[in-house]
Amino acid sequence: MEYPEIDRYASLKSPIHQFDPRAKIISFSILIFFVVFVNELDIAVINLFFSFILIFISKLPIKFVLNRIKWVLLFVLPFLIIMPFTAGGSELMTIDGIKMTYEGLVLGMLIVLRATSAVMLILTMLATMRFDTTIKALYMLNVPGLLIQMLMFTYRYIFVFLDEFLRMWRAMGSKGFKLKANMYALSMLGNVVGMLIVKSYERADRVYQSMISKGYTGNPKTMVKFNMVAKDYAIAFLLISIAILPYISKVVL
Amino acid sequence: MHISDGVLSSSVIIVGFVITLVLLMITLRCSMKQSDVKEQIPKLSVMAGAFFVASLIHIPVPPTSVHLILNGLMGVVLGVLSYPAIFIGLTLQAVLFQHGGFTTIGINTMNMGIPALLAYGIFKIGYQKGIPLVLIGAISGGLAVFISVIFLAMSLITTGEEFIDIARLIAITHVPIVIIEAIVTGSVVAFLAKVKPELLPIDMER
Amino acid sequence: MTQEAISIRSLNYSYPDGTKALEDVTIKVESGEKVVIIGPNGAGKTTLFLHLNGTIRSLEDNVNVFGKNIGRMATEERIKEVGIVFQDPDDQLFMPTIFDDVAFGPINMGLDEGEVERRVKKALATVGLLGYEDRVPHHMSYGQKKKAALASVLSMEPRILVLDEPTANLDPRSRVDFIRVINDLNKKEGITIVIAMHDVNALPELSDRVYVLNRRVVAEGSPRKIFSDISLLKENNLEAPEVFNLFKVLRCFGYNCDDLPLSMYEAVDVLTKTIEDGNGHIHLHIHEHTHEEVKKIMYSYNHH
Amino acid sequence: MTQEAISIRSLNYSYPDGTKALEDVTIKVESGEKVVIIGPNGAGKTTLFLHLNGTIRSLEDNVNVFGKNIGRMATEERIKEVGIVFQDPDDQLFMPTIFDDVAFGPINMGLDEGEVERRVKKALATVGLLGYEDRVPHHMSYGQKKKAALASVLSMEPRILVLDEPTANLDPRSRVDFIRVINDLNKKEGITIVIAMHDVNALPELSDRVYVLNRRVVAEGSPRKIFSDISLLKENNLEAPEVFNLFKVLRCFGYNCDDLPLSMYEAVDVLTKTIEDGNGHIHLHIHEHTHEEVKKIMYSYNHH
Ligand SMILES: Nc1ncnc2c1ncn2[C@@H]1O[C@H](COP(=O)(O)OP(=O)(O)OP(=O)(O)O)[C@@H](O)[C@H]1O
Ligand SMILES: Nc1ncnc2c1ncn2[C@@H]1O[C@H](COP(=O)(O)OP(=O)(O)OP(=O)(O)O)[C@@H](O)[C@H]1O
Ligand SMILES: [Mg+2]
Ligand SMILES: [Mg+2]
Repeated sequence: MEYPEIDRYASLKSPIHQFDPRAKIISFSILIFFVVFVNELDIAVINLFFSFILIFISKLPIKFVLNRIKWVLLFVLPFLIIMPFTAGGSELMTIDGIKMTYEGLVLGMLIVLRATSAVMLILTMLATMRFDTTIKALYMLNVPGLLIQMLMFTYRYIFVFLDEFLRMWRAMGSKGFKLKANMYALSMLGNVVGMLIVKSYERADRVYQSMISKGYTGNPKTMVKFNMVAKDYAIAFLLISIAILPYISKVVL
Repeated sequence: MHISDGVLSSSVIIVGFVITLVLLMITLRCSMKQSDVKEQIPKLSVMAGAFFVASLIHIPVPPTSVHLILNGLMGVVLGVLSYPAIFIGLTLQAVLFQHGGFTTIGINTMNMGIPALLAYGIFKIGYQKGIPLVLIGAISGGLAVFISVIFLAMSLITTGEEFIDIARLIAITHVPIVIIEAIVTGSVVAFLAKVKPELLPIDMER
Repeated sequence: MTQEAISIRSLNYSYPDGTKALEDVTIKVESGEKVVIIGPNGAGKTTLFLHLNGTIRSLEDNVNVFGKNIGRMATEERIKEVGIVFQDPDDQLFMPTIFDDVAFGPINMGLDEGEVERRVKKALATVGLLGYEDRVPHHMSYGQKKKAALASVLSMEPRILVLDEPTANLDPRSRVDFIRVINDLNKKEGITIVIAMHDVNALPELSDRVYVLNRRVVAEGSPRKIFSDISLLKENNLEAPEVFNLFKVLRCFGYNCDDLPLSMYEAVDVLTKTIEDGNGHIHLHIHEHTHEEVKKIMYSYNHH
Repeated sequence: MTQEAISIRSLNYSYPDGTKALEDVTIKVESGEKVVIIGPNGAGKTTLFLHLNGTIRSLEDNVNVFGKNIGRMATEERIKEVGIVFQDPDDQLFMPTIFDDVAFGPINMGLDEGEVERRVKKALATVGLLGYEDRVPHHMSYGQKKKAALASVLSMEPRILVLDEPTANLDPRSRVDFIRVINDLNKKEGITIVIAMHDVNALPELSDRVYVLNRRVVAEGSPRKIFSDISLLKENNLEAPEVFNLFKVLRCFGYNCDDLPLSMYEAVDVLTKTIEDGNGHIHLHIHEHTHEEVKKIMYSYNHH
């Protein structure tokens, strides 16, 4: 199990790291939605290229990036492999009597391109600022306070519970337990998960008590200071236009 | 199990967000009526963190491994609040680990969350019928994942007919997960019944 | 004239499951006093503290803080009077950064930004964590987290500070630091201190007066009075400080003095005084009953 | 001839995030020995222990148990050699009843039912929890849970017992009980004991030899040697036992003896011996340098 440290490299220095958090979230979100709904293969390729450049500018270590993209690729690669054989359309070629279609191949490739571009954009957006900054930026962007608080508290306790769980897991391991997909091991796993839930439930009570003793009323109140300067507006505008340009030109021309 | 970005059509994505927003409002409003926001929010968030961590457990199923989902268990333990808890959990999985997508948070929450709510109902009914807790726990856990898989397949098929075969394939590969979830949820329920019954929606007077 | 900071009269409390946690508990703490509450695991110490911050409300008017009933105070008012630091720092640091955690209380009190910042700075300075504002709690050591949890309560500048097991799990250095911080707050800022703890060696430095709780208030008095009552200690799973026990041994060897010291500081004072008051020296020797008496002390030390 | 129970040679370890936790650590423990490892919070004690149960594997052949490399042992073999009790009992009790918890290890070892039951009985008897088989761990006191966690490791009948902070959070009575159980296991069953802890007052009773760890092994030797080195203590956030410090004070008052006692037991012995060896008495007085020396000791006691 790894720690969910998306912001491990948030202290690097790059233009993207210095970009105002709110402007970053808005412009990248627009980019991401734009990228995942593209239906033209050539524009999808350009988008991928564009995402690469952004990652490059952000100076995030390549190993970190690959490690994060891995999961998405594992999910979408089957589409690329299977779609050409299962989707209907015009025949591209036949291997051992199995028809491979042009439409299927294009769809498969589109899915992989869109997914990869999107995940790289997400990484560039989130890995270049501390996660608490991200949450505060969302707060400044008027995301409902209820959600902000839930994100904030849940994020904090993930680390506490991860440590707690790992300690239990080690104790089991040191008594010779090995996790396998059999009845015995799974029902033992049920016990640890149950214990984790019981402990968390009791902790939830204590956390609530300590919040009450600090005057918590249910309303989110945080102090944040961001100052957006002209540069940030310019970058946001630039990013969005660069992304949309190929699309516009294609539609217009 | 969580669909990543770039697969689904815009209409499915939008429908996902709309339904999730509506259900979030309903479930939150519903529980606020029973008790205070200032009590619900911290407790819900802390529990969501615990389930997040539990869902990181990988079980080796040769040749690969699968991770726990536990949406049925969340339904049983958290009741209607399982929906917001799943929403927060999936959002954090997407942004912290890039598991599942960013644009698909709405649809993924719907696919996991509605079955969680159903599991809550099934558990309560089963309990009233006097079915043993372990069994009804296992049924709720297995069924929740089963329904999630159906929802997942339907989201793909709604996106385009080209996805029918791959949806079927995904459904088949999830059979072991349904079984694993049933066993794990059953034994968690048995554990809670012994150690901390107030966590289950059961009447302790009986 | 001293004023009553806390006054609890005949408090009873049972948990919803029927566990009787507190029975007819009466406790009074003067303003500026340092009071320690000791008692075995499960004695009701934490339950008692939950009454002081509004988590548990007594139906009767029997929990008062500076003369006002705590159940009827507004939240903003209550947190200005009483600040509680619980045992596990992870329960109290629920925000993403230390700054947010320490600012949480002041913001809830409705203070303006400048004042919030001033208070955060001051609280962090008091516990020695200036410069840690942007740190995330899960990258800090246990001792540091404990201090941060204290700061997050100090920033509300409460007149009464309630601490649940403040020294548990700390390494010896951090423990000494922590004791000093608490004593400074009491002496320099006049904050009333109420502590629950098992650490009897730290107790003499942290208390003017002691309550022994075991569902009911079993005893009350100066640390010396409490620790001198062997059967009281035995019945409540307690132990006297090491220094105190050691001087009991010295007494068997003919050391002669009425008030046995409880801490190192007192030991030095007592030794000096005894020597100066006597003929300029203390004479230790083995007399008729030495071995027998020592055996008795060591037995109760080990087997209570 | 004594045999080496544990031998660790030049062990290095960094966590995946880059934190260097252990650097060139060399530790040897003889069979039947009691060794305590002390050091500040974050010194790497827990990390070191994780190497002894296979959670962390060293790539080199430098962690050996009874002459065999631990990385190459099968799990079944390893757990027969080393049993680890972690600090928080709640991390180790994850089964619905105490019986299930104590039986968990033996079942994983593949033992037959009769043997499992025999071992559960014996382990529970050792820690004094016979009759608690059907209890839910969650409803027991902290001290009882601690004992149950120990029993759940004892049931595997390991030859080496590794304990991470065994006395933390216990009330004074439970603490004394726990120390006795551990010492009995060492004396009567010959089990090798390795302990990490902050509780210096309990240390002298629990150790033949001490290692001071602070990422590297900073010092090694008898408790007396370690606690006599003031700058060592200072640099590693440590503190000497109260009894030891108190006798240092007595020395300023003219008490004359080479070996200062570390625990109450030793104090009684040392006093008796000093008096008998001398002219039948000890004479304490204030000499020229008394105040100055006392001041120095008290300063290092409080300000290190
Ligand atoms: N939420 C709860 N529901 C039911 N019983 C409880 C609850 N919390 C505590 N108790 C019980 O109430 C009694 C008093 O508990 P409390 O936590 O106040 O003790 P304590 O003196 O703080 O003990 P410790 O020294 O171990 O911290 C105990 O018997 C405990 O088991
Ligand atoms: N999973 C982890 N990832 C990264 N760093 C870790 C991890 N666990 C521990 N550390 C770090 O490794 C160092 C050694 O930690 P360890 O827990 O071994 O210390 P310890 O001596 O047991 O401390 P304590 O007395 O507080 O229990 C510390 O700096 C700690 O922050
Ligand atoms: Mg308590
Ligand atoms: Mg440790």
